[in-house]
Amino acid sequence: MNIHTYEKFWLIGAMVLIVAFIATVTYGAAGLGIAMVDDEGGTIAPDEIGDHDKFGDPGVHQVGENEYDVYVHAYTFGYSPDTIEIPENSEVTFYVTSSDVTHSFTVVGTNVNTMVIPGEIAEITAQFDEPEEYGILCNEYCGFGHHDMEAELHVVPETEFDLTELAVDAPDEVDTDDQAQVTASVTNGMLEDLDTTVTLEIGNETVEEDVTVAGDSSEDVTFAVDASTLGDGDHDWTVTVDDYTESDQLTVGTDDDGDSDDGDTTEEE
Amino acid sequence: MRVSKAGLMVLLAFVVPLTVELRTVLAWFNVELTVLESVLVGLAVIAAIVVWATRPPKDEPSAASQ
Amino acid sequence: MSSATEQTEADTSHEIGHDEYDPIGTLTLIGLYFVVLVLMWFYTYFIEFLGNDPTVIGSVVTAGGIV
Amino acid sequence: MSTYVDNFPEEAAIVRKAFYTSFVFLALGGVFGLIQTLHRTDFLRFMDSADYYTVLTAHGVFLVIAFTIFFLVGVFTWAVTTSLDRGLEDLRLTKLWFGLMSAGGLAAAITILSGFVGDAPILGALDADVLFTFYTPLEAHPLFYIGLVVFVIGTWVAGADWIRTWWSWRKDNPNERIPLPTFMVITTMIMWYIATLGVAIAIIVFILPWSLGLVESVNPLLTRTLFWYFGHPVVYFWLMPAYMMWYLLLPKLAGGRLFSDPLARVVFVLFLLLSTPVGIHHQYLDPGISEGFKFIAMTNTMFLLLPSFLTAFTVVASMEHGARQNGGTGYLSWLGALPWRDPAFTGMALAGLMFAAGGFSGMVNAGMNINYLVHNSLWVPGHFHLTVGTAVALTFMAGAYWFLPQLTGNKLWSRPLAVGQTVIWFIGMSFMSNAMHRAGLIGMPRRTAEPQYENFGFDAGVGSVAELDAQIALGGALLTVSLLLFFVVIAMTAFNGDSDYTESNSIPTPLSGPEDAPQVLDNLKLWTILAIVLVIIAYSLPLASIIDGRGLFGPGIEPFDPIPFSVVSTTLELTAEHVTGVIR
Repeated sequence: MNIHTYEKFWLIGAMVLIVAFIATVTYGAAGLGIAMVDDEGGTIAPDEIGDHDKFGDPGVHQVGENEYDVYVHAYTFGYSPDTIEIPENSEVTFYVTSSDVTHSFTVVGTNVNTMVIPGEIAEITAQFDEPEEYGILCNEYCGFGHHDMEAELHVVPETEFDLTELAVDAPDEVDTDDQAQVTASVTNGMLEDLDTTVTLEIGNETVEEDVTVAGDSSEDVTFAVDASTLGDGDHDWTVTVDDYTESDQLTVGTDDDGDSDDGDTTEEE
Repeated sequence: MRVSKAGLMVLLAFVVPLTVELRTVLAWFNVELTVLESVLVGLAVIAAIVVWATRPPKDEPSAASQ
Repeated sequence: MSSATEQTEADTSHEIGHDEYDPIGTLTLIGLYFVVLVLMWFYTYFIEFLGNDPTVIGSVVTAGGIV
Repeated sequence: MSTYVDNFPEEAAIVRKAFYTSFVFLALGGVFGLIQTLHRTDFLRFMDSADYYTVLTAHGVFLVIAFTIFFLVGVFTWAVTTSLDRGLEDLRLTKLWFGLMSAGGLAAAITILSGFVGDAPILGALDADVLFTFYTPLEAHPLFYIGLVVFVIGTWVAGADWIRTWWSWRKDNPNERIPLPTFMVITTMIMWYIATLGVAIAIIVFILPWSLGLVESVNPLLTRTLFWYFGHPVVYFWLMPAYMMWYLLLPKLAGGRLFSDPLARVVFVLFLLLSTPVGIHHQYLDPGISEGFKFIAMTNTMFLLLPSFLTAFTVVASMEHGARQNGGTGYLSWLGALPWRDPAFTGMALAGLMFAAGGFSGMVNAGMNINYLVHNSLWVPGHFHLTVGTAVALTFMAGAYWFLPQLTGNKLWSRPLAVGQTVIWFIGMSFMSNAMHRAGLIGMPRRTAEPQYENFGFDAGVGSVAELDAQIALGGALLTVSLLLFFVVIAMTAFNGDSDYTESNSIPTPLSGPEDAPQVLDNLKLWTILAIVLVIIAYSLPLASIIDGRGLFGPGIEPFDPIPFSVVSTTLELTAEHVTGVIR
């Protein structure tokens, strides 16, 4: 078989191109550390998602000094959580699974992009250096509302980021000669200790207590308020921890006896 | 005519994608063209090609190269 | 077939490797294509792709796996 | 020396039927394409966005399955009979495969189109709003899957028909080289048999029993992988007839001869070997498949560039040969000596030019990690509208301008209009595909009725999203104009009975003929075995690892109707919110 000299040139050129393309991609993988989503994430049956200790309550978890895990549940037609907040300068690993059909988890304008296949957990890690607000969309057709499927990823300055949760347990009513117990549970999802102040404002009074919540745990702070100092009537109260507040109303001096119902309120940011 | 009518048509068609992306390339050199300006540039190139094509050919056929 | 050229359909002895026909125009076009491909590849990989950070990277645990 | 219809009137009738069937699907697919392009760019939205996905399914399946393959079987029938110079062995077999393909295609088309009309009488909801890829657990009506299977079986029988004809030719000509056109048909069909095994298993073993309720669950990653095992070689199945026409017709139309018969054989052998063990490059971003398998798929895919690169040289050199025989000179000015007046030539040459551009975006798609940038973005449809949407579709349309006179004995009606048609296609696709690539790079997704989001936008860099949308819509409109012209020319030619077309249905002998090709190239048994071995190497470990731990039938994954009729009949927004609320 004789091949014309010019075609031989081109054959060599073509092989150079092919090898160069493979070499570029290999450089991206080995030199720059770009990894493909693979089978590291493991599998999960769709009906196990609700009971899973992380996917059951999807969200952000700190796992190292600047490392976070984000569990995301994709479904027709949305993501839970629908807004993900992470700090700048962090290495974030997303774990994404689907409870129904195939979706994608695609952070718009970035190379953070994976298919989300029911039964599979997609695990992808990326470094977020700058504060930025990204959109997240589904780029795999998933049904009639596919185009409505979106979420947001907020990369916030480190100083604005925490994983604090506040829950307050307080009675709705208390007798005039009794004490009202207001208990604030402060949960710290970060690994570092959280030094903060719990403030209760009730009526005209303000009570503060400093608290240190160890990493990945919670602390209760209980304020005992003498109902007599508040006087009969309705009193608004507010518990504040950093940017988180809880408010409700306490009624003093009703004639009803017996235990009043506790009003439980919980809020996450 | 230096090229056949059909050949000219193909040549003009070839100008279209070049004109569309000319803007993108020029933006690299900080030259920002509006849509209207790109259209005008494209029309100018097309006019130039038409003028070139309809002029009588010179003696040497190599002048027909673009 | 054109009679104005040396090569006619009757010229069946015409073989590649003979000097009668060198596809120099093809080599020119394909050379241009080669250059365009190289430039476009560099642009797309190094500017569009690598400039589109953040990018999925190997986590600490999986780094050093298959590359 | 006479026309095809003179030599093989009965075969010509079948080829004509196949072409006309393919044109009907082309027309339908084209209309849906226009609706889509106007809907997603928000220039004209006259239907509910849920219906967009019905339109998209029809556009995809009609064009890339029905239009391409019906045309292909026509071309292959022409190629085998012309190059072997004998009719098909048994026309009853020919009628059988044409019947199977038509029945299967019709069944699938009915299920897809019923997505517009609601429940059918007696049969109930027939819809199949699952797109061309029918990823489980999206579920279509079983008739959709059955239609696809019957259609594919039809193509299998067609392959058997051609191979049988080749075998009986072989008996009469024991020592001759396989004629190049037949060689191309047979290698392509062997590739097709290997490739369709994947989709046949996916449907018959897993999806069909599951959609009939006989099996409770499906393994989405497995059916997906089996789909792409078929899904990449299928693009070469569309492309091979286009390549064949470039190799056989372009040199002839340019007044030249094929540069090298042996290299053409090498190219088709490489496609047989490498088309299938590459499908995982469509799954670079799939969880559940390890990076090593993806890397292997990339390496194979990159080497699959080689036969296309070789084709580019060989075909252009053959055209140049013709141009120089017609007085062309210089490095580039010989291009002016090409027969641009001939719509068959111009269309195929422009198709080849666009394929060079589509080749580039294909190289990007083949790259493993760069896939994060482009995966499932509008870049991908931008790419395949250059490849299947132009390299294949425009070549077929241009080819029709040459074939139809051969098949009817009628002269082509209006050559200038036909040339204009191919040029308008080129311009329209330039606008549409280029803007799609650009939109993909800024993250705009494909397969979406409304790529406009509530809480974020796309950063277009140079220009704006609105301009990109305008280019896409303008391109789509021009493509529609081009299609209309095509159908006018085809219809007028088909009824142009008064004219007398007498050009010979002959292929000029190559400059370097089969005698220069090593005998081993014709050893199809060897290449088939090698192709199977490569497939086993590429797929056995990934499939084993997918089945391991998930099971053949997956972890309780139930069918999901992507567009229940209740949704279409009520206001979409309200229903979407309602469903979302319920799931939460």
